[in-house]
Amino acid sequence: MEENLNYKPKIGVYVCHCGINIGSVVDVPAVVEFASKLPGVAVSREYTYMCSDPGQNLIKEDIKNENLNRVIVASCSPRMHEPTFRKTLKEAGLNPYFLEMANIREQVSWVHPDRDEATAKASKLIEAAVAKALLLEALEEKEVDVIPSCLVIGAGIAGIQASLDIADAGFKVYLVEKTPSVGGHMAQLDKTFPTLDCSACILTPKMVDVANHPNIELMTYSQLEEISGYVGNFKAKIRKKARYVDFHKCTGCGVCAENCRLAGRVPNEFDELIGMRGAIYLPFPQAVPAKYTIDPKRCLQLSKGKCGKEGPACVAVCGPGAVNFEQEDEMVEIEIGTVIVASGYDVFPMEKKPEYGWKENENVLTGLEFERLVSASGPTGGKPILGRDKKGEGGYEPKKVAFIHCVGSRDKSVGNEYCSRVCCMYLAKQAHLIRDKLPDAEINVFYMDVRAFGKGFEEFYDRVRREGVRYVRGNPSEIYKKSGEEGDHTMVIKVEDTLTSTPLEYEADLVVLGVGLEPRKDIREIIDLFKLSQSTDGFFLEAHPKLRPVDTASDGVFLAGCCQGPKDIPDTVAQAKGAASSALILMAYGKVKVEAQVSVVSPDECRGCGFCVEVCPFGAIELVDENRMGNIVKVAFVNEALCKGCGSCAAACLSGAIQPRSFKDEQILPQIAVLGVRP
Amino acid sequence: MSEEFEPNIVAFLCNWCSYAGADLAGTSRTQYLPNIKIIRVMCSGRVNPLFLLNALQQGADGVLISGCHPGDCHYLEGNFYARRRFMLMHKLLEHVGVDPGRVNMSWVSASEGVKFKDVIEEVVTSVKEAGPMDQFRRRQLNW
Amino acid sequence: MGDYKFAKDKLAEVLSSLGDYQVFAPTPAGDVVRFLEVKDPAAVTLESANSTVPPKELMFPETETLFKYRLGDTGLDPSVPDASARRLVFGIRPCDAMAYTIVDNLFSWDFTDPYYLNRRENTTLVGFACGDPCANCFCPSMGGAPASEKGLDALMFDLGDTFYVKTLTDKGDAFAKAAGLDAAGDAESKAAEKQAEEALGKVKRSIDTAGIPEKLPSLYDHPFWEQFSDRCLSCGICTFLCPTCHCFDIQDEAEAFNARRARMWDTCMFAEYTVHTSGHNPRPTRKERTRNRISHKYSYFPEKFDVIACVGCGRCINNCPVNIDLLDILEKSKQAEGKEAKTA
Amino acid sequence: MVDLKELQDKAKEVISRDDVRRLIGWQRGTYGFESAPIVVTDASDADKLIFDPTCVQNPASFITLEEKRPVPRGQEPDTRKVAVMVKGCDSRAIVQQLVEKAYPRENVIVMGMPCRGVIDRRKAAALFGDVTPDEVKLDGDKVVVSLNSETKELARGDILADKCMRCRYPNPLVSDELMTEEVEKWGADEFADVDEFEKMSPADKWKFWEEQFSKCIRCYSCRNVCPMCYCVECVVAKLKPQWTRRSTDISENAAYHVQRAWHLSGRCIECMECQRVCPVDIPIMTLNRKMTRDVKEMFDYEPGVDVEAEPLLACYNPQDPEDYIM
Repeated sequence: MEENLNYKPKIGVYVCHCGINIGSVVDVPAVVEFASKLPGVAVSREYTYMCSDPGQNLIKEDIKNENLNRVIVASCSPRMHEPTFRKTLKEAGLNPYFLEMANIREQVSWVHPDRDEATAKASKLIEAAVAKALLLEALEEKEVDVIPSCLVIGAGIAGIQASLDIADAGFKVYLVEKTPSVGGHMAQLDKTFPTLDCSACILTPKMVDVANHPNIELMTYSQLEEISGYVGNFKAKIRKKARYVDFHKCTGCGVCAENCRLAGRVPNEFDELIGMRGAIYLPFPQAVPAKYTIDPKRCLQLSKGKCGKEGPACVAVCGPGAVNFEQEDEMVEIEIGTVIVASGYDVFPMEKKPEYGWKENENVLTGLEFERLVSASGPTGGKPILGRDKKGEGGYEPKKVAFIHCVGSRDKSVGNEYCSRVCCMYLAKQAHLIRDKLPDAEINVFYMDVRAFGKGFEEFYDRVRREGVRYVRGNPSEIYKKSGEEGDHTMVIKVEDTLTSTPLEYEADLVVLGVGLEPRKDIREIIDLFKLSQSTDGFFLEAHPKLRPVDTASDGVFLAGCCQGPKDIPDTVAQAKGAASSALILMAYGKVKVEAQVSVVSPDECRGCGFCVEVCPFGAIELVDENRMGNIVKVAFVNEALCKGCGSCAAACLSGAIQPRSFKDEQILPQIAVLGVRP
Repeated sequence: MSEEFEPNIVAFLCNWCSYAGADLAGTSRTQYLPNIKIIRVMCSGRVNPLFLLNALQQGADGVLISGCHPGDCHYLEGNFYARRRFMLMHKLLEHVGVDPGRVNMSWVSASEGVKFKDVIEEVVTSVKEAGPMDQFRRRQLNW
Repeated sequence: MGDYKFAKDKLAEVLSSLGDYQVFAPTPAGDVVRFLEVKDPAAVTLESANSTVPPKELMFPETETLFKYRLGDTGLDPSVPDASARRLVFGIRPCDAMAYTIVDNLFSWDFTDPYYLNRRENTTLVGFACGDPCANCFCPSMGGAPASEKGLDALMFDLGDTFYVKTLTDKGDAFAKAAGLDAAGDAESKAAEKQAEEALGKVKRSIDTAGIPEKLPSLYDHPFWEQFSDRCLSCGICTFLCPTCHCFDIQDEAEAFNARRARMWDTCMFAEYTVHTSGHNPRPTRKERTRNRISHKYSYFPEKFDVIACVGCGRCINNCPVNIDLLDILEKSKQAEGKEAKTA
Repeated sequence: MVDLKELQDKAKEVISRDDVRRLIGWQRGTYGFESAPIVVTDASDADKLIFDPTCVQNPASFITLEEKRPVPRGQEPDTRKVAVMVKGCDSRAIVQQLVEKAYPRENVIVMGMPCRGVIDRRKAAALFGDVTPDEVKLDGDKVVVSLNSETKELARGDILADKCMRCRYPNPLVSDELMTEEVEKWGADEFADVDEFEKMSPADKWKFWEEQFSKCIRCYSCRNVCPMCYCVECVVAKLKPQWTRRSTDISENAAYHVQRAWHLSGRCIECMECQRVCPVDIPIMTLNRKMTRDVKEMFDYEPGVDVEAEPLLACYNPQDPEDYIM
């Protein structure tokens, strides 16, 4: 059946109604009639849902009964259902690449309301598809082996969960974390909504598992520098930044940090800079690995070359002699089959919203700063005391607390139109925590809408309100100090209560800003490495919001957690497990189909100029010797495993000797010929 | 409808960004003019400028290449090459007397459905101003 | 047959009086002269020694439609030229007219080609004798002459202020009648003959073609070809501008689903002329191709139609970018001694 | 001036080396104001070698033009070297061919000929008509033409080719040895001709090109003479797919010329051979020079100057101009 297929094209054209999406605008019967008269078309049908089972069976039957050798499906975007219909052809015994789709939904019926224009354009696109189909060639999908190991970028809860799942399935994981410890933003949280689990209690066991799992090679304080290759065969270069502390000798006793000359004088990023640490530090007590790190920018020895009169204190007190100022960055090269990007998020930077007076006032905190304030491992040991002096004495307990919703989310003026999904619930939780710690404090929450959509969220929201937390509907325009005198901490919140439409000047001596989530500032680095694209909100763009939520445009690279968009911990863990399972599919099966539409060279026409070699972004082409009737000449050769089918080589080649399959010049020119002629 | 000249424009859209942007314009029901006929290519780097020449020869009144923004190309550098080739072909066609408004290029990312509509409006107007393309269109009259 | 004359300044008038003919005459485009349809008689020029592109294109156009069809249908729609149309070529040089008689042999050989022959049929050739042959002309050596009458319907002489026209065929007479020419006496015909003699004397180059057709096959493998083919660019100008070159290629041209089968000039100097689908090329390098061009005209063609396919117009010598001189080749071929030709 | 004896002896010495198969130079032309290229294969032919203002052809075109003959089984392909005499502009063709890996540098022996200008046959024919001069010499800034025993002095602008009036590289950019001492540059090139042409409106430009392209008989001599056109099968001759049709109407002719100029952008080294050989006098160089100037302006790139350079269209610069891009 296979061999004579190419000779006499017998085309089946299938026009989909897609319910009313296409049928209501495009005159489908007329288009079917038009298509039936095109040369080579043996069968021309319509059906309400081509992608449905009966729709696909229609094609399979025709292939068998009419022995069709080309199929045109005029329906939605090939980006959506090309894989589906390729599978249909394959199941019917026809080479899947004898398929050509005409996009008459997203690019015709949904955008051109006028019935005649839409019908004319749909017919034209089908005519072009038939013209191209006449010249399609059978391609076989090659398979390449998948290296049974995975690289996970970012060791927040997403990265940790994905790594554990893959490691438990018996595959090797390289977990790379930029900061000195795993845990990510979740480690900074005190309690988690709605169950009020202590964040550290549910996270620390997983952090320890990750550090001790035989299949996981944990690389903290390290960064991915280079990645090359393709699905199943990536090569990565990772820079293990120098900690200036010998990893194996350090026992984590902490004596060095106590004696460091700058102990307690360096703002600790982990505490959102409201807590302090030394130049040699452990980010937080439960840090994993429990190894100390020297901050090269602040350490006197490293930045100024001299630490005090008698030399570096940390070296003097360290028993095992782990401190080593000559330590260099170390480059590690690994080979992996799949990658999971779980690089997390940044909190909304308050510099973008100066009108809330965050910078000038100590008692205006972001949600994460408040989290550190009330956390047992935080700078105040969990007691809500503000205004303590350098040595940690004095300060006061706030009487009137205000929580502000949607700071830096749902706000076009700062460019973040999206909702960060977590703020409503973490503010409710924080209001509950303050109620616990300050039973008689007056607590007000200024909200626009309360989004308590998750499991147990609404019940938690009710409970918090029953504990006397007042919800005022209004978005503050400005927050400023009431009066400049010493000791008067009251802040004025100018807001309008939109339910009663009365302007208010509410006073509070603690303001907590419900800051939203933003893409990381250094997201560009990862984008350039993996060639991921960004959605309008700046987070990574998934392959398809509904059908392929954890996949990316690059095969073998998956997304997990807030780097793909704001989400709470349950969703993050679920997505991390999804990403892990996607990666496991490739590694467990051990083989992956490689792009079949790769470039092919016709050696007789190649003049060996090497333009294609230099143009190929993946280094998939090289010049090799070819015996052309006795003379040895240089000719281009494509490594089909590396080639991704972009076709840049074909446009660079002057004589058209190299062509990407299914997008060859001879297949595109007929399309131009049909579409070029005025209707 | 007045017998106004309706240009026929052939567009080459890169699969990962502009074609996805066009799909997004579809899913968000952003209406735009039907003069554009879209050909999907895997990357704007695949578009051989001779396609533009061939399209103008086949009867198109205007052409458009649309790809990812520089730096976003799914294949790393395709759009950089496309840009350099396009600039040269644009100058060459202008030198031969083809109205520059006929030959267009744009960057449209997968999330810029609205920008895709604006690009189409702008291209259609500029080609409409340039009028029907008869300079070196293949005429069947001497057959 | 008769003798006519008309005053030189009446040229434009004569041309525009040929209303019911479609008239072609040498017209300059830049400083390149070509036989174009006469729209404005004043543009016509008779000064140039000869047109750059030969009037061959009027009988055997560079591109012509054989028939049209639609993909998928079975019917054909042929477009054969109308034999009854009335066309007239004014000011054609005797060598180009003689060239038609040579090429006629081929197009009426094993297949009478209606496309070519109908055009020949419907065209009247009004020749214009050469008064001052150019540097590379050698028509006398090829059986022609500055005033040869071969293939012409009428022959015109430039006698200073008047043109003397000698009609040779009925078509010639019909032309004279249509143009309303005045009769001419012996004085003009004597002056014309004298001018013909003088012109014959002015021809600078010549070649004695005796024995060449028979000898060339024996030089098949002789290295003397290489001294010319090594510097040949295989650019094909010599064939495109040669009035006796008649090779053509047939290609289909489709536009979406309407298509035509067209015939267009081809040249044996291009590699594509003989490359096989397998990539093998029986004439792989310019040596074979140069040898083939000369051998075809001076040996294979005479073998079939016993006339050398060359009229000595000198165009291939004038326009060769690397100065390959046909007569130089022929002289060298006469001196070179060949091996016994391998009979096919 | 050039001492012919010394030139011919040098050539004899080179051609008699056993690793040199042929030497390409110029010899006295038999007709008109142009020389004829000569391919010297043994020392005896070397006496015909000349160098004077009639040496217009670009010998570098012949390096890539020679087709590789199929090698009979059992024989080794002939890999002996080719020696070629090149003027300044011709040498840029060799540089660009090396950039495009047409042949390894060691396969070619380059004999550099510093040059002070060559004849434009059209200008000469306009002045002298259909004749063949006895000798043409360059004397200071005058051109001396001796024709059947009387000599005529002309200003350079009247008879030398336009490319020489604006010559940027009179001395060869690559050469194994120079045949004579270097000459100083006297031409200047600000692409005034391109700027002038660009003042025309699009309609006028098309009217000009329509007239020129209608003359074209598609003999492809402009392609075959070009040192940079050495594809195994030119895109214009391809049948699967057929980009341009073989028929000669305004549409296919225009497409051919635009496609050719496009394939030469960033590659054309302005040896002007295409315009010289065109039998119907189409000003092909106007297209190429426009691209040369734009490539210089937009990408600061000049082909055929630096052997290490990357081909223009095989590299990019993130800051490339994009003023037409929406």
